[in-house]
Amino acid sequence: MNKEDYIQHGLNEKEAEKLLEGLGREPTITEMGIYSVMWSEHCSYKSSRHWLKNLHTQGKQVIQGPGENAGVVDIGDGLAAVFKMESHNHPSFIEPYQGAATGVGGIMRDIFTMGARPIALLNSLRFGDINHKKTKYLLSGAVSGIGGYGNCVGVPTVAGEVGFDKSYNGNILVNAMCVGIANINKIFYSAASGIDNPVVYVGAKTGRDGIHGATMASGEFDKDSEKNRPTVQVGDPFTEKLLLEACLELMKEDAIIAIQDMGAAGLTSSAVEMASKGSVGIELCLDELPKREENLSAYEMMLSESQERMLMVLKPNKKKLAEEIFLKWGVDFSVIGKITDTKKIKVIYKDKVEANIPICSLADDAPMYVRPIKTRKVDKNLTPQKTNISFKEIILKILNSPNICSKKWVWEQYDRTIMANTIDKPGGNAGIVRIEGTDKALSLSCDVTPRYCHANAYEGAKQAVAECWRNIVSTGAKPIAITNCLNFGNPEKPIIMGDFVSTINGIRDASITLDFPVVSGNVSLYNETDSVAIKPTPTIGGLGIIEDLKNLSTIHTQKDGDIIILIGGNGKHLGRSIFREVIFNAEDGDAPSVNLNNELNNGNLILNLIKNKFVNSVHDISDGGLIVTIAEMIISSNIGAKITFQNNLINSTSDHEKLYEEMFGEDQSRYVITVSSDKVQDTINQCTKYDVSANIIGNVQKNNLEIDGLVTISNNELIDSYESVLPSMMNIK
Amino acid sequence: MDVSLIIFPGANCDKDTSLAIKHITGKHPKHVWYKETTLPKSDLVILPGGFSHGDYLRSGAIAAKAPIIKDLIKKSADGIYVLGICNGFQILTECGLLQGSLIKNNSLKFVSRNVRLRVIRNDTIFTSNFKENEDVNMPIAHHDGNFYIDDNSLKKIEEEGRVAFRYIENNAKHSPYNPNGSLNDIAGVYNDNFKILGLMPHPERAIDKITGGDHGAKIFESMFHSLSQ
Amino acid sequence: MIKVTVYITLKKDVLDPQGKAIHVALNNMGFDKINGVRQGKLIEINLDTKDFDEAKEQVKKMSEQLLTNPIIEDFTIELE
Amino acid sequence: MIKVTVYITLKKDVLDPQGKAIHVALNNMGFDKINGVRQGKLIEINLDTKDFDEAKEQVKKMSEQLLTNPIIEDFTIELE
Ligand SMILES: Nc1ncnc2c1ncn2[C@@H]1O[C@H](COP(=O)(O)OP(=O)(O)O)[C@@H](O)[C@H]1O
Ligand SMILES: [Mg+2]
Repeated sequence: MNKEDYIQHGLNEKEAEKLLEGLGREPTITEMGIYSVMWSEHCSYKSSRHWLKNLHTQGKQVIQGPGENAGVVDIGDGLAAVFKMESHNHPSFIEPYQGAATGVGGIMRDIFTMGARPIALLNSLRFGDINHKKTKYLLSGAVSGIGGYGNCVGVPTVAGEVGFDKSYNGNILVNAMCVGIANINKIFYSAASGIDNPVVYVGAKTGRDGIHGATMASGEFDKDSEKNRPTVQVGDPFTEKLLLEACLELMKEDAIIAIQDMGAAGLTSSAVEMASKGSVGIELCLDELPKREENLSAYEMMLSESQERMLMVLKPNKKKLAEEIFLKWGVDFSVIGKITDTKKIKVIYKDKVEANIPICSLADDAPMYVRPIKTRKVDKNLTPQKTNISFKEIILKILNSPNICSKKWVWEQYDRTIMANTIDKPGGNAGIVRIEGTDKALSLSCDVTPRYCHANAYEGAKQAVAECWRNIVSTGAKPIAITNCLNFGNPEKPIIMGDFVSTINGIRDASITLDFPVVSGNVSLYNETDSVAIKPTPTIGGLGIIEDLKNLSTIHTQKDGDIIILIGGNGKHLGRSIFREVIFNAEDGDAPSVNLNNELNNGNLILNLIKNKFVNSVHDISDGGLIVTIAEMIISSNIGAKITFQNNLINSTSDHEKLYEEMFGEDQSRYVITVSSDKVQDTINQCTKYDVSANIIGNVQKNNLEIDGLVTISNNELIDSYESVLPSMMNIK
Repeated sequence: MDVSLIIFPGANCDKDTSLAIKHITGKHPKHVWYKETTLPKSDLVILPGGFSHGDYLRSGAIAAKAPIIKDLIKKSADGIYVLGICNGFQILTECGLLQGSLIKNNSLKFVSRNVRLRVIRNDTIFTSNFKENEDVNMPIAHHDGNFYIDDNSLKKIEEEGRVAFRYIENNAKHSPYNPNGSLNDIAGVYNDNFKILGLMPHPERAIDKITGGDHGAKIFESMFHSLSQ
Repeated sequence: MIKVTVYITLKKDVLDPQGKAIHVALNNMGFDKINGVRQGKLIEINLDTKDFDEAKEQVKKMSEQLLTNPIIEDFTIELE
Repeated sequence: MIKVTVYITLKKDVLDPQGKAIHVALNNMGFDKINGVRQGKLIEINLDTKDFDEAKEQVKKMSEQLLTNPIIEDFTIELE
């Protein structure tokens, strides 16, 4: 191999030396391919590994933290919740339908690999400016791909978020999360063991899907480059469904020693990971590999990213039983190798040894970098702005803006009710799914506010965790644990690496104070086009438990005459707010900061109020501030509200700044609750006990949003502004 | 009442349907794998929703050729009751037990929504526990629910009173009440002797107030009530 | 081996929402001479036989029994 | 008026779950000489023109810009 070959395989000079040292000789082309994917950023986490260790991963209910296919937490009654989030950004930009679909398929496999039946899907999506020429195409493709896959497998998509910002014009984000339920004594892990035990391949056949583009250009493959052109991965949700049922059926038997899905870097990474975790060797014979096409080379087979495949180590005496189950479900089953004591991965094809590499050289000894970091300067100042538009116009304009408006056009394409356990309608605080056969439910949410992270990565990361926590609390659930997906630009740029490190710190601090540990996650770097990076986007996916479905709360169950109480103080912070983004087109100021102790205390208060049945409706305050929160409650219930601000604010009309702050400020840790008049005193007493500020700001009334002395807007006008954005954008005739 | 559920690969509402039956009758239905050739003794056979064989050619087309369907056609001629839900409805039209065809939604998109339905008649075994012309809510979730049939056959279906459910006006704004473009707003139809019913909505997802309503339970209650006599 | 292609089109009177959507989209892109768009399917089948008549016969049966729905679709067969 | 048909097929190495499912179904129905099935699309476009060259040119543009996804699909055009 010459220098060119290494470069084409994404390995720099130092890494090439390291390879030669680890292997002790020149690599074959197949070995080069194996190194190149195992040492890629995606598989080795070489820029992030050092920092991920700083995350807070411990907790009373944590059964399995990061390091396995997914995180596992104890949810009582002998059950465990298994969950993880993963990105599929780059494939979705190239081919939005298939990219998003296979993202959903991949994350589901991470869940059922561990023995859990998937019961809920979520997704967090970021697109470019809604007027950018590719946005509509990408949005429409990604959404139907997500639906196309999840709906077919039959897992409800219960929550998510969709955001638009020009920093994603050249790099959209598709982050998918899956949650499954398993018997706590029947969790499956990936560490291989038992010398000579059979290594079994199940699932779809292997084709030339998704073989890493850059690595394909190497000498040997130039001869017939048309044939070897890498192809886009196409999802086959039907096969996934069969694979899922077959795996879960086999998991009821005592047959599987270790199991691992084939995700990124396919057979290579699954085989190496299983061997590495079990400190054993593995030998694969590729002649036995189920193939979709003739003439696949060993290189291609090892690097293929064909979907819907799994690798397992079986107890030898259970081979027959396992085979019967997979054949019944019409899924390929083939013994392709065995576990060895060599601590090497040996690949044989047509009687030729194609690769023979020490596992530790590929895994433990993979490169790791502590890259230079530079901290972004935070500019706290807001440029003074003036506007003449009326309060009514401001409110309607905000509701009509892409980041606030209804996302119904999106979520109506997802089957939300399959499995018959979905409780709330989307657009509420979080997705809620009942745990089959119990009165308990899981509350699920995924969140991040990239404009905050862009201003201040540390505070933005704290905020993402806190908002996720707050959403879960608002449903009456106790928050348990989180997963995350860290989407950033090029880590070789110190400023981006600086954002990354601040983000880790922010997530850590928030999850420690809130007792909301990280149990799994994913990192996606190099989200840049032409040197323009995306805003830092650390998506947080959280899970909480509602102990008794009788005690859940929603945003749309207020009653006419209820008293409206603002919990957590008046709004002041307008930096990086939706108000300034929509009205002034301004991206300035600092992110709001989260006082984590207040967050915890306010949340505990809310949980207490819900449990005591003092409240009729609860909604947290986030994007757009108080008025957007109230408007969302009105839109969701079609029941209005009357809000009264202090007279001095209304009267000093010369300067509306204070009013804007109260109405649209995005200060954190706040909620709006509605309470029947006979419960107001009890509620206030509780707030006093928790030492949390509670301001009575109005009451629920039928047909409109009335802000005393300022503006009256009918429910219908609110609904029209809020609902019309995406339908009219997507159906331009 | 003996109930059988036919399970096709790719079915994904089988568990929900099974639980709904259990909830109402206290007994799980028998599960019959699509490769079998004879149905066990049953008063009622249900084809549950899902994506049989991925729905890859046309929804329900490949399932309609399964060995078990031959027996279903035979037994239905002998008077057995049949209910097809969503993909089950599509399979029933593909195998000819029900007329018409379910083509792509006119929005060209999958649609998951709670719809308002009118129960057109309450004198069949599927609807006896409803009031006449009762309006109910049920979830739908499908890509191909647009009922299509030629004019003459449509006229005949209407004249014979074989429309079981229709989508009706609700007060949801910004989306048409007919979610898929179905002719005459048809959400469910009977065959000519009212022993076979196909419907797009999912009654098995509407048997519990807490998960979004219990109007679907009445379909199972009607069947249980009528067939247990 | 004989390659047979089945071309499946919607019957004339059957509504074709996909065709319509493509028509509208093409208009929006500035293609203004379009008088109608219909979408159909094609299915390519490789048969292990050298007998053209048999191939045609077989594929005709497949088309009638599975590949098309006669209520809404027509088909033609082409051999290579 | 000229009728143009665009035949769209998946590129050779791209997975075709549809084709696979049809293949299995046909096998199960007793058609046993099948060596592979691929599914594609066809789109018929009527153009208000008499100029064959223009029609071909236009439809080629439509195919590239909207009707096909060049990453996974190939197409051919036929004029009538
Ligand atoms: N940001 C993160 N936070 C916590 N854990 C992470 C993070 N990124 C990756 N991990 C963990 O590292 C392991 C490898 O992740 P990944 O390569 O995404 O898994 P897979 O091979 O299943 O795709 C997993 O256990 C995952 O949970
Ligand atoms: Mg995995």
